[in-house]
Amino acid sequence: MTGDTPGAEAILELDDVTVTFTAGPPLRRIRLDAMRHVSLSVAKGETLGLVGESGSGKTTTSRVALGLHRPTSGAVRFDGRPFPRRRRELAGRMQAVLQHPHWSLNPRMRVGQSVAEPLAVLGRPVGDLVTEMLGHVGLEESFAARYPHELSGGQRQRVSIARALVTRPDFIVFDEAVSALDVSVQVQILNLVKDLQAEYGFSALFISHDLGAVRYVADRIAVMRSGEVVETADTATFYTAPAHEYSQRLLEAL
Amino acid sequence: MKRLDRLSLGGLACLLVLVVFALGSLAGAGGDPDAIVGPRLRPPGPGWWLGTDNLGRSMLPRVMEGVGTTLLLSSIAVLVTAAVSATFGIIAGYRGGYLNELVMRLVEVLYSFPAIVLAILVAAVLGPGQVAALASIVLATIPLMTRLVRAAAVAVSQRDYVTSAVISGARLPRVLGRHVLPNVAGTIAVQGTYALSVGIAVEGGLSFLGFGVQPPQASLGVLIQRGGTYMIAAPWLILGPGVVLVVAILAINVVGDGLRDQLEPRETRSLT
Amino acid sequence: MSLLSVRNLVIDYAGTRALDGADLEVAHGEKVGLVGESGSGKSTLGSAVGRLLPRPARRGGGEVLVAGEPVFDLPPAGVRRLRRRHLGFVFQDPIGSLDPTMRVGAQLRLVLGRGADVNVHLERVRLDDPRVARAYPHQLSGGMAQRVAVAMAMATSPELLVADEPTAALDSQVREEVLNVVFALAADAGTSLLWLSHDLPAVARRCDRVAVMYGGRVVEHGPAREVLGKPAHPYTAALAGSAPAAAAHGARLEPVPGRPPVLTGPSPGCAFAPRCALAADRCHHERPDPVRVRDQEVLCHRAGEVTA
Amino acid sequence: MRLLMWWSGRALSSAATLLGVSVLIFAAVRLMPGGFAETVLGPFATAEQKAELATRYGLDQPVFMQYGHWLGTVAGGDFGISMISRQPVGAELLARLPVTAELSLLAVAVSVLAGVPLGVLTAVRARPGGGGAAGRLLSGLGVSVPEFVLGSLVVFVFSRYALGLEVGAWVPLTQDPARNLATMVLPAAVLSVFAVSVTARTTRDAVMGVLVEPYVTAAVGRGESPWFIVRHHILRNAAAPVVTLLGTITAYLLGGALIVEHVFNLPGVGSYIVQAVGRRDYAVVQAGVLLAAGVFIVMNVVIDLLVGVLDPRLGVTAGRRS
Amino acid sequence: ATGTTTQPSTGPQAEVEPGYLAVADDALPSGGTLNLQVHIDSGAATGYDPQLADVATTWQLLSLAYETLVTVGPDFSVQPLLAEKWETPSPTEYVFHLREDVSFSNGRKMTADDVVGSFERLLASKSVWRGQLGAVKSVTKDGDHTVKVTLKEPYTPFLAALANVPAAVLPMKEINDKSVDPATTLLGTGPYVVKDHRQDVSWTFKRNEKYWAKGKPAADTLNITIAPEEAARVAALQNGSAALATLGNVDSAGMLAGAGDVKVVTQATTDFYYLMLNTKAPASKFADPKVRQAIAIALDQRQIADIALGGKGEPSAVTPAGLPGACDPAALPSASKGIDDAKRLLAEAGAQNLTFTLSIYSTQPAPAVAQVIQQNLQQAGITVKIEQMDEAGWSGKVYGKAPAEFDAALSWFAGYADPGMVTKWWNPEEAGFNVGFMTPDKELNALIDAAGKEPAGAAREKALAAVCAKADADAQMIPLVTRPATVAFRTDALSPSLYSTEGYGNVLRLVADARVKKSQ
Ligand SMILES: Nc1ncnc2c1ncn2[C@@H]1O[C@H](COP(=O)(O)OP(=O)(O)OP(=O)(O)O)[C@@H](O)[C@H]1O
Ligand SMILES: Nc1ncnc2c1ncn2[C@@H]1O[C@H](COP(=O)(O)OP(=O)(O)OP(=O)(O)O)[C@@H](O)[C@H]1O
Ligand SMILES: [Mg+2]
Ligand SMILES: [Mg+2]
Repeated sequence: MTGDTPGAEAILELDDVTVTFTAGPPLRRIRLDAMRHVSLSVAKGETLGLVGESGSGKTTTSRVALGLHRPTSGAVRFDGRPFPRRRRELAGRMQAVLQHPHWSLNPRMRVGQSVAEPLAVLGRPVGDLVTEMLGHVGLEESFAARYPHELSGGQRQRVSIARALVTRPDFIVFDEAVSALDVSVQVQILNLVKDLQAEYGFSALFISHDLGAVRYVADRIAVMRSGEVVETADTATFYTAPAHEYSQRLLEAL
Repeated sequence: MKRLDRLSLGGLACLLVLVVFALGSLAGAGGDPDAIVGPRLRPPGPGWWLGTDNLGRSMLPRVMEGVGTTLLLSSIAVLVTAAVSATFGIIAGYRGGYLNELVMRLVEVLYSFPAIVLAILVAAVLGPGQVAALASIVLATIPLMTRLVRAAAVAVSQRDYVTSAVISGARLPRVLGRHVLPNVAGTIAVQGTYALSVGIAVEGGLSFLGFGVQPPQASLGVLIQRGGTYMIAAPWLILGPGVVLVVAILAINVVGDGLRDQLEPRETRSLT
Repeated sequence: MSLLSVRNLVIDYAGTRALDGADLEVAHGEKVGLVGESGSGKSTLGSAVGRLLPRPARRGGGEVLVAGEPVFDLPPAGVRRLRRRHLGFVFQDPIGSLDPTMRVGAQLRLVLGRGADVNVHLERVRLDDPRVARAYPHQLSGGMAQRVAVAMAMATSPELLVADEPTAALDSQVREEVLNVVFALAADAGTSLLWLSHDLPAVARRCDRVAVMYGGRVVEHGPAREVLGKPAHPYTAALAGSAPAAAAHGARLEPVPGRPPVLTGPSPGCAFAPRCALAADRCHHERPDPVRVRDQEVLCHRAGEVTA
Repeated sequence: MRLLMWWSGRALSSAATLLGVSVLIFAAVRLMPGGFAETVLGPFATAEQKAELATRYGLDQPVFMQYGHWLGTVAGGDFGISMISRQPVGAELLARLPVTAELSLLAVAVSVLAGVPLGVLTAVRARPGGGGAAGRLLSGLGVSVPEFVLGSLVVFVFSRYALGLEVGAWVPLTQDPARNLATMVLPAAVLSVFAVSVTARTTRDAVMGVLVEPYVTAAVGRGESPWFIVRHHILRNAAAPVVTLLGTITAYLLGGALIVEHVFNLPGVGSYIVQAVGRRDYAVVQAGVLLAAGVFIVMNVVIDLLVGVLDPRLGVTAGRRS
Repeated sequence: ATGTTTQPSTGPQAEVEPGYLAVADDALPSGGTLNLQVHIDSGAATGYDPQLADVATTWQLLSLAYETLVTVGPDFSVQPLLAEKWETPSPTEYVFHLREDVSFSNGRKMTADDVVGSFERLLASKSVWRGQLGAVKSVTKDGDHTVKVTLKEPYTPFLAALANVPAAVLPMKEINDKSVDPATTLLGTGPYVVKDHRQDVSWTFKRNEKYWAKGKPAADTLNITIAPEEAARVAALQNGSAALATLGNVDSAGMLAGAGDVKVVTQATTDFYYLMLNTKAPASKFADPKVRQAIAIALDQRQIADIALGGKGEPSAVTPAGLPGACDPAALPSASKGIDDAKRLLAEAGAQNLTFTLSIYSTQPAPAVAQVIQQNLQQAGITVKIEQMDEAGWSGKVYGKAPAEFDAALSWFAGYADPGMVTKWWNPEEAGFNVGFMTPDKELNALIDAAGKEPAGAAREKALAAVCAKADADAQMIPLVTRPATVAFRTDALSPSLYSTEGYGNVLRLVADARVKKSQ
């Protein structure tokens, strides 16, 4: 099954993308398809939820979407154009909140510096934005002066969300961004994502194995299994009438 | 900012005293280190507070000059090493691929030379003197530091904050300078102190084998080497510079440890 | 006499107060859920039970009694004996909790003693594949590794098992399996369970009692269904209303407003007061004492007025 | 099969390294000022004598030809002829190797036997913030005393006062093992002081890294005793960096052995190389350095294998995580 | 030269007998093993051919196995060795009567053919020693035990030159039939034969059972250990693993003070340090003789001896101090001048701010000598930069190129056994090794040749004094101070014989007499 192209203009399109990893010593490399003929698109202002079991290729998909990894075959278009040669041209337009809360922040930078970094990259003035962003994600102003090791896991992830949102990007990838958070913060963050999305209209690729969280934020949902997208559907449709047998099993566990 | 612990502060104080000592020598305090001022091999006394050497020179200005020479030489060498190793180690570690392979192969070649043989060859090729000593220390300390910096850089490069910075559009210098470098800085600092002691040892070893700094200039290595042959007849010749050398290396190491603990705050856990 | 009794426990890290006078009782055979926002002090309390706190932690007051013995006042050998006899721990990172250089079988044998039948213990956690015993931890999936960790913790049939978010790092599908194993084993052995979790629905389903933590204190404590169904503390009420899985599609959940507190010393009043809709003047200045509301024990000046 | 591939990869990179070393040493030796002729023949030598010597050792040919020829003979196991002793270099190296090997092995043994327990102890006892002032000073002291100072001191003291151990009277191992050992203990001890310190430090770091691992907390939670945890969980997990360090230490010891051999007048490879450098005995310097590099490379391959065995996650033969 | 000495010289070493620092006790039984340690092995591409040997360490080693027709006594008198006696029918003729009971260590009797053959081989060789023998016209045998040497012109140092190892009698029969290669095999008439050798590790000699002198050598076995590091030799002496060792540090006596049974003696030698000023380099700073003379004046030989050599050396002129007939260094023209004269000469030469580099090797006490030179010359406003190298680098720099590239360099000559011998090296055309940095001075060469022909006596001393004065004014190679040799031995293990002054750098000259008290 391939992804449908919604009527709205797409910010991100993956077109028949395959990613093959080779590993191991020369002459005896192991080939492994982390993504197999994946086609997906994220419309402007839309949140696409990506669910699937561990190792199904979700993170690989996000890396391809962020232009961090060149697909073995297939095409990726951001805002209608292939990825530019120099990442710099996209600076501030896409951001990510990544999986590992422990390593998501530079331990040598104060929280404030980390949050301000995407602005600094763009050469934009920082002003009160950092304090404001920290407030948005539920952290006191005083946290700006802290180092990551002085934070709890949940606090850390909130900081990286603040960092991702600070440039008001067009497109954000959340890779298991809320999995490590406690429920009340999850809701805060999910609400925040929704609010900011309503306010600034960014698009998002929301990766999680938590179907509850995905349902809460996603407009559409794609299900991955061993490198392939097995189903793509509107959230409402998906949760009421999943088409694929694997999706049905997933929903049962919820 | 956390403060250094008390032991490290003590070490820092020792180093400061030594630096003042060395600067004093530059300012002429203690007298001319090369002048023959009295009878040969006299024990400490007025006019020569640390005794006289086998040429009747006062040991006090010589030790002062020696501290300066040795500290300056090894510090410059270690700074060069740190700069070179950090550059190559970080780029190789971050970029990987053929560049990494090339750097690592070169490093391994250097690594395979016993340090002192390398130093002797360098001294022989360049002709003995400060430049040769410097180059020897640099070549002797580069391999290990580059290796460790690279290993640390590989680990750091895979961290999410580096990826996040790349996604934010940060250019290579920023990614390497703000994210990779500070996170391998602990490794560099610790290795730097280690290299500093190796540097002082290499300088001493070179002098010991006759390739060190040129007479009449004093370095701790030269003084200890000469002093060693007068261990019984004139123990003050080795005592002064020896104590200073040990104190210097010890202080450097203690400060390095403290620095590492500060740069890499680690939680400790008791087993009970 | 209860098996575990934490009384007015205060734990400080350098500059941060993690526990600010926490009280908790766990009776024999009881399954207790410990919930609360991140940073509320769950892990600190869980570790304090076995005196497993990291080095910078200092006890500022209070005590922990396990089977009547004061954990913090025992000599090291005494604590070890206590842990061996009465306590078991399961942590969040399943693979990290196993020694990476030792085969699973060997690790189990180390715990069980020579000659013990490793496979029996593996079967008890539903790991029937004989290859598991010969595998290294990194060759296992997270769910399998966590079940091995459970087997090791339960090997000595402890009286109290402290499980600190044992499933947080696992897929939703695997979570259930692991929890099933934990609860089944605990039930078989008559082990009391202190389960630290974020997953309120699961806690409500599986636990007898639940303790809600906030700002380093247990602010509400009582039968699970009561506490989560009819909260007596404003914070519990807010927490219970904010699980995404509970929301219908399109509905907006209201999280607890404001930010969790960061304490540096004792909280002058109720730590929740700044975020509490019901907060009165004295809530800010006067530390609440436990009050009984229905079956719950609650730390709130206005406990009676909460309606979920 | 996987192992085979690993070996062929290692063999290739080792060969590349050795080749690099050979180029470097060949170039370095030829760049040294003070020609072989003045050195080997003395100031009175005539131009004819110098030319004749150059022809005899092929030193009149273009440098790259010399290099090619040398590489060819070395590959065939022939390390050339010493200009000084006019004996085959290979045989002399082989005769001297046991001395250096014994010295280094003893030193490695001492550093492991002393350094590892010291490191473990200081790590387990460490206070927050690095702590263990005594341990830090002690291990700092070890790296502070250069072996030429310590060596000279030991040589002096032990020769002056009858303390039961001989210096300056080396006896071949094959001739009298007991006396040989008695004469080797002191040089090995001097050589190992630095290594002990570095080993202790590395061990301390590695152990402290392991101490915060969840499985250690889990073991503490099971009520295991500290000694039990150290023995069963910490030692092996902390071993990889320590074993890796042994590679570095070997390289270091080869260099240190040179000075110690010099000070204690032991007929090892190190003193051979120093003397050969002093006399521009090209073949000897080249062969000596190549040998040292070879030993070092082999040592590192062994260490890689060992680390793989110690930590199955890194092992050559370990399966991929799925 | 000028300057004040900071410490009086310690004076000559105490002698036990005139000319001897130690005399072996004949009452002790012979036999036993003698353990020696020296700092360096002889190693040269030319191997062990005595005729090609040109450094003292090799002479010392080869003297254990080879012997010459004559030898030198403690007072530098020439004494019989393989020649029982000799006559000089005319100043150009020498007739040697060989001992009849002499055999090579392979058992073959030495004949006049060996002596003649050795002479001819030496004269045909590239040996530096050819020049020291003077102009030999012919060598003939007169029966089995008589050999006659005819010179082209009188040459006074002839017998002294014959007393050194390059003039040793070789087994010519074996060499000619190629059964023995003297480059690799030591086969002579000397007291010892080689049993074992490991380059740079050790030599083992055992007594030559065929040795002609009855009761010699006293010790059965000679172990010579090579120990480059002084501390190792000191250690070996202290713990008794060596009975005798050569030491490099002039203060070794202090180092070994209190080490009960070790006796340290300083053997005076005719070897002396000298300073080379390169006049051949393009734009040489020393082209003007006034500059060189100024340096010679500013040098304070007494201070060099007292400080750099701890009072163990003596100022020397071109003729080594200590040899009978040598000129008095205090009488040299430069010795009577002062710093102001030196400054004036420099000013005249327009070289007030003279700066130059002094190339030395790192072996002690060369660096000490160089540093005292540096201090001396500073008095005259001359700045000396010291460049210290290993010996190979140094000899490459000094001897490697012609014209040589160094400014100034420090080295020492072996002084030999006759005051006229070493003066030959002041003629670069004859010496060869210094053509690269020394400009020949015709007058000086003529004076040297004249002194060589002058028979011993007052006239010769006058001729030598003229050489000394001329060389002092020329000042391309400036003699400094004699080079003492320090020897230490264990009195409980050994009773050695040692000359007070040695001419050929041979500490082991009398080792065949040494009695071993106990074997380790
Ligand atoms: N750099 C790589 N080299 C080789 N294989 C890789 C690499 N990165 C990912 N893989 C493999 O590709 C597959 C997909 O991995 P991916 O990380 O995309 O899964 P995921 O769905 O994000 O899993 P999780 O939920 O555990 O994060 C896995 O089998 C993984 O082992
Ligand atoms: N090692 C430490 N050093 C300093 N402060 C710490 C440390 N560990 C925890 N804290 C602080 O103590 C408080 C309680 O932390 P704890 O880990 O007990 O919370 P938790 O309820 O387990 O949170 P989570 O749900 O995120 O695991 C937090 O404010 C945290 O920042
Ligand atoms: Mg993933
Ligand atoms: Mg926790």
